[in-house]
Amino acid sequence: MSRPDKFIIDGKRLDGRLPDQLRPIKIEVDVLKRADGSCYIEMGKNKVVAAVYGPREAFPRHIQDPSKVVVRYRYNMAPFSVEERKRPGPDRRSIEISKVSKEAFEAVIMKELFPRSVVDIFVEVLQADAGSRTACINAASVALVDAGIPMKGMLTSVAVAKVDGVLVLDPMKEEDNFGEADMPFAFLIRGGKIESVALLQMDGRMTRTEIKEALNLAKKGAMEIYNLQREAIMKQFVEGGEENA
Amino acid sequence: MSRPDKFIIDGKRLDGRLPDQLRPIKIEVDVLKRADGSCYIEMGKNKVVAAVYGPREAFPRHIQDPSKVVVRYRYNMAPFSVEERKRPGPDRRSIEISKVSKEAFEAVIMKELFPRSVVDIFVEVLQADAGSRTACINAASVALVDAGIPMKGMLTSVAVAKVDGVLVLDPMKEEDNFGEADMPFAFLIRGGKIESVALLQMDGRMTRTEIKEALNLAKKGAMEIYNLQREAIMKQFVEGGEENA
Amino acid sequence: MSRPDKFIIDGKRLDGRLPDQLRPIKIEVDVLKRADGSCYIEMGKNKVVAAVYGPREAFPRHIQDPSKVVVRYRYNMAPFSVEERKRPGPDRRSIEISKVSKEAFEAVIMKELFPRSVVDIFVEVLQADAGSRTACINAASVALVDAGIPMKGMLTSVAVAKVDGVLVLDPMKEEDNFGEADMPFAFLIRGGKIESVALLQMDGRMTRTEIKEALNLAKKGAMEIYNLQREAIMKQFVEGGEENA
Amino acid sequence: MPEDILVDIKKDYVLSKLRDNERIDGRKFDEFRKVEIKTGIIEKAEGSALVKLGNTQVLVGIKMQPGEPFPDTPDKGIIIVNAELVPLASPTFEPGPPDEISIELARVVDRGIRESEAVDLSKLCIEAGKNVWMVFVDIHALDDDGNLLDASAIASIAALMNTKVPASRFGLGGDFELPINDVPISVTSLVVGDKFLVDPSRDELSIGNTTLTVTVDRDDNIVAMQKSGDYLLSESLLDQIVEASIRVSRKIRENLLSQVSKC
Amino acid sequence: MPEDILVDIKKDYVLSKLRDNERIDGRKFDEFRKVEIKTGIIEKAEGSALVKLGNTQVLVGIKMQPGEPFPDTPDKGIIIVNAELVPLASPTFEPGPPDEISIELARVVDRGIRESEAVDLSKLCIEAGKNVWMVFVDIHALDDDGNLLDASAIASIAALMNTKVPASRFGLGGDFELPINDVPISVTSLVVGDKFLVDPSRDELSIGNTTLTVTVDRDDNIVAMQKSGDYLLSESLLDQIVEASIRVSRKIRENLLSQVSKC
Amino acid sequence: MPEDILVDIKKDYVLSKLRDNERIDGRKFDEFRKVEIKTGIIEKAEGSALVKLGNTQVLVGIKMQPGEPFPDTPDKGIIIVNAELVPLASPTFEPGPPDEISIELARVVDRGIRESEAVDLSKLCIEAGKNVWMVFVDIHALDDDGNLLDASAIASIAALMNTKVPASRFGLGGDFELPINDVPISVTSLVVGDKFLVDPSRDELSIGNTTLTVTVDRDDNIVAMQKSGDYLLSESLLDQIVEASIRVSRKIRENLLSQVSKC
Repeated sequence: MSRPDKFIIDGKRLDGRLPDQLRPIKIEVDVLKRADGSCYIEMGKNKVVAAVYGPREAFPRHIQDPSKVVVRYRYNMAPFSVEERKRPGPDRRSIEISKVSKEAFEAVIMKELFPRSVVDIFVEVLQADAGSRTACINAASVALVDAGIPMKGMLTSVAVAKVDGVLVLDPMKEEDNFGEADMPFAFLIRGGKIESVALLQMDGRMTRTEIKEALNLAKKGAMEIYNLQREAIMKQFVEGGEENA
Repeated sequence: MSRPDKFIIDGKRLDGRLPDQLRPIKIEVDVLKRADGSCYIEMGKNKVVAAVYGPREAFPRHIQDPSKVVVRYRYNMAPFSVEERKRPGPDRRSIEISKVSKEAFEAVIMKELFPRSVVDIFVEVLQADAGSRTACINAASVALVDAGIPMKGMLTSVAVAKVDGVLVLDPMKEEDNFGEADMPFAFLIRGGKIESVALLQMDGRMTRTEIKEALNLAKKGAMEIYNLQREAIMKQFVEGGEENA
Repeated sequence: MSRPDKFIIDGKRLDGRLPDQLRPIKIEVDVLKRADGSCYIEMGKNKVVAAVYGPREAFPRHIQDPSKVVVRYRYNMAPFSVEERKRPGPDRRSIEISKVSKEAFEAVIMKELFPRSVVDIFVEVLQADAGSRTACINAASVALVDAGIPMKGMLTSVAVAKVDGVLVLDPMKEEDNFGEADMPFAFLIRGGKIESVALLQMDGRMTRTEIKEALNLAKKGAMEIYNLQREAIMKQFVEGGEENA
Repeated sequence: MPEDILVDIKKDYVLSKLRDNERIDGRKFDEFRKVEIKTGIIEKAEGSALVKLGNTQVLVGIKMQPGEPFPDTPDKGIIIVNAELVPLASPTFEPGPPDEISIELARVVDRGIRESEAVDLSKLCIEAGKNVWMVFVDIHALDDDGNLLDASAIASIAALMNTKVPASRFGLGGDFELPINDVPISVTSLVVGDKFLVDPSRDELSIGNTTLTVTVDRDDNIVAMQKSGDYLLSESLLDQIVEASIRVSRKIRENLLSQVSKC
Repeated sequence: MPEDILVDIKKDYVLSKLRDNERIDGRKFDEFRKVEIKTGIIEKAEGSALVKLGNTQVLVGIKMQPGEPFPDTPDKGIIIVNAELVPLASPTFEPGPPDEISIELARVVDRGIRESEAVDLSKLCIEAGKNVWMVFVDIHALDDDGNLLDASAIASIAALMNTKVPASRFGLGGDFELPINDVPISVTSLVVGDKFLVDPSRDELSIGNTTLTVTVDRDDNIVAMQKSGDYLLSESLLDQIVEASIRVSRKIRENLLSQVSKC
Repeated sequence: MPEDILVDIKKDYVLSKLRDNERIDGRKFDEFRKVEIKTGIIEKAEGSALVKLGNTQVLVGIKMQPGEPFPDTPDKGIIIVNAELVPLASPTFEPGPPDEISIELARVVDRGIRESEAVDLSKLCIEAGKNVWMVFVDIHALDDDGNLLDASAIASIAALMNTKVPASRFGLGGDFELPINDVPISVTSLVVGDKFLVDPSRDELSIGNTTLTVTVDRDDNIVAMQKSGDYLLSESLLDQIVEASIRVSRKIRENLLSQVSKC
């Protein structure tokens, strides 16, 4: 992949999207039998699956917290998920993503309800595109609902990039690699409204004003994703109910 | 080493053996002082030594089983045991061999007699030839007897290969590397009779009929090895008794 | 660096020192806030910092000794401390140095006073020159005093090398790399007198007589270093007292 | 603890059904669960296949790159099979380097592919002694409802059949289909006393991981066998399982070929 | 246990002070602790800087050597940032490979340097596609009294400004100063409810590691941000912190430049 | 627990005998156990030796291959000494990477060989700066009945004396004997108060691993020393041990040479 000359031509991005447009998203709930909750998401070319186990007994014992549940989050890439085969096992990037994603979920899970226990969130990137961490958080969030873990609201994640001086929503690979900035967010959405920021990272070059604009653009995108997450959960709830009937 | 044109000439194998003939075998019992039981075996150019420790307290505690003894088996190759120096530490092959060998011994050790304990079986390949896993099992089996671990019977191991379409007992290196199939067995021998199969692997190409023939050929070889194992134990028993007298 | 033709010219060493002369030494006590005791030492181009934590609860539990304190010692080189960047993490050399240094301190710390506890000694080599292990021991010794850990006396360390057939005190890099022998010592100094040897290593070629001479030369150097250690502690004691007043 | 009790109850149920010569899910003793295969779902991989075996799910992706050949086979490509039993797939899997179970799984799948000569490695030579194609077969477990091994073997060969050699990406001419010569099928049976259950489910495996895997090529040759687990196998049962495995493998292969249009 | 009680007492004290709009050490909410910088103290390194931020101490050393460029930037040097939180620096650090905290620290420092283009990597090409300068930035924590991240970032850029490229040692011509284009400053704030405290001390961090780091270049651009810790951040607070970080960064940069004579 | 009691009883017994100036096995204070050496027993290795020191058994194998020289010795071969204290040899050894004990053992053996210049490394240059012979000395402990170190050192030099450089296998001319210049002998003494016991047995070591190792070349030079264990050594004892080590080393060397026909 080489740097494109221009990222936006006639107001449209390289893949034909408008700057404030998301990539196509597909969400399936309860796709795994073993996990207590699970979700499969496609977001652009990202294909990720999330599984939630717990609350279950925390082991080894010394990680137990007598006052609240311990949350673990493991972001892992399949060796075949990227152009050049990735050696199995966590690298520095995966470890950082796992840390900030875990902290975002720690901020929204009702942790006090399950002292001495652990909730494990495992996300596997089966195919990676720009924004795999955001796709994973969206999948994990739905999987947590599927597992019945009480949360303050839904966690919904999307990134904003800057290319040719323009802020664009949900960047694709070229925009991520060669753009001027990349800024992933995750929001707590409660009662259909965005309440606060649970995850925030940025690298590139942005002014204070651009950061405010990026936030607003991300909020718009997050609400759209949130509606798809809700829809998928509802569908599962209804169909799951039918199946059990 | 390169592929020979023919493996069998005038009914004889490259090293002069008949198809159903074993390589020379040498067995010594109680060769180590520290171990609770030990055995040194040469089988062709294989030189292996086995040590048994236990039953002893299982540590760390969480591996203990309140209903039976835990069996561990570690197959390890000395760095100088092969043509090209082997880096120390377990590789994937050693881990697989250790697993299937452990399971074979788990099937014959009277496990219920020693709850919460562990029996450790360590085998070191000092020089490797074809069939080192079978030599190790034979040595470990004698070492277990030497350590006084109660078993349902003796475990005796030998492989069968297919070369030039002919089944041959206890393959040498050339037959193993370039042959059409390799099939290691371990048998439980009780009351002087082969009772059942405790270890079985195969790779190559064999028909159902050949598998039955291979089994019979292996049984013949195993009985011969069994007699040598018995003899070595008897000798040790008598001499050990004399020494102690 | 290449081998010099001569190490001693007109009775003087490459850096102008006499054979029985130390490199310049600088000692600062209590240089770190978090540690219970600390010391920074420059000894030639060596720059090392030592920290002591403890006595504190030994963890994990199974390392606890009900009769005495456990001493741990970690010698670690910063990646930028040597000419060619060193990969982070312990190598075989660091592990050996840590072992013999730990044992030297185990021999002088009043271990029985703190059963079930651990004293951790961490030394970081920020810049390495010949004799970094001796500089580290000297720093650790002062840091232990600063932490108030009761000892039988002070531990003071210095090396002797042989170059051009002459024994030289506190060798510099060229003498260490290309000399005929290197012999690091650490002494227990109690009541202003050298009592015994707590650390001793040697490699090179020396006669029995030379070893005795080396010991005497090392003792002379150690007494000088000991006085600097004492001075630095006194200064800290007085100034620390002033600060607290 | 409650987990243990559950396992005991399942075990009793499986065994009591067995005494009536029945399996808990009503299958015949030599009957596989439903096999669903989707290939080509990971566009970034050279080949891929998602296999569902009942509720067991395995995804295999193939990546290829040029590399040095082994000294003893200078003119042949290299296949490397690796399995990750990621903790997403089962509460009993833990993060970390491959343990003995995933290593055994990868090696048994590898032997099936290798010994059946499923991939024509002689067509993967770029420059003899210097440069050959390396084929990485990465087995990624997604959901372990029993018999991950057979699901992995099926997914591996299906993914290989779906693989395009990415020659153009490396400036080595045009892409071409990975040359496939055979379709090995692995058949795993759970051994219980003098009976055996083909393709055991997780509930059935509650009685123990005492299995025999038999991998069969398209000419009914056995190309790999692996006894796994701490049990003793009788001679007669061994032959029965071999016979059944050959029989069952034909059906699975036919099924596979009908879903994967190739070979 | 006593350790836990101490933390609780500190926490209460910090919070009660905060209710009176005060910090426990009397600083203003947007006030850094005293910053002391010494450069060039490790003669064997290509560059080095010791930074004291109050009682927090970090030493950064720079080593350089020629190496292969990344395929996608064949004519550019490479920067590798690595952090070792050695157990000497804090009773809570443990020996062993980098954990998530030291990895995050190194990566955030790295992004500040990279995105501000502080080092002119295009001037570190030796032979395009074959050989470029690799710059190892090794962060060595010495004393953790809070906010190791900002101390590390300051020490890293100060050490880079102090670096001479050791060309002569590798027979690659004369040594030259590492070309520096910018001086990114990272500003970390502790978020407590609707307030934030710039450059939190360890005692202040007893209320939790809930921080936001904002790295600013010399043109007041934000070049890196990292929310760290399990808390929820309001939009308005985010903007306030960004505003304050820009303001504070100017002072720190001025201070740094007055102590490091360069750029 | 019973293990601990046994150690205490042994310790008391050793100490009470010592008060009578006796060793528990009747040896003199400066007497080695019987040394038996068999060389060439691993045909696949370039050289090998099995040494029995009383009941202590160590096997050393030598493997050689061409490799790159160190930059500072471009025309010299390389020796790498590695020790594996495999759990077969003692209930106290654990599987896993080398710990501090095996590393110390390997390094002390290495120093004896290196500093005595036992192997003529200048004759192991194939092409200066590019290709030299690498000599891997792998120490494999079999039975630890005390003083593995001296047994390892004896086995290492005996194996080196038994080594044929496998030049023909690598197409580098005819095989030749590894050129040996010296026969370093390591002598380890257990220090107990103001006494020392040469070649301590495991039972004697129950009083603590407080040893001094002195390695001596054929000209009575000391080539390596290592104090090991948490004890304080007096000056006078140090000299006595050095003196005794020189004396004892001559006997061991003579014994070794009589069993290994070479040099």
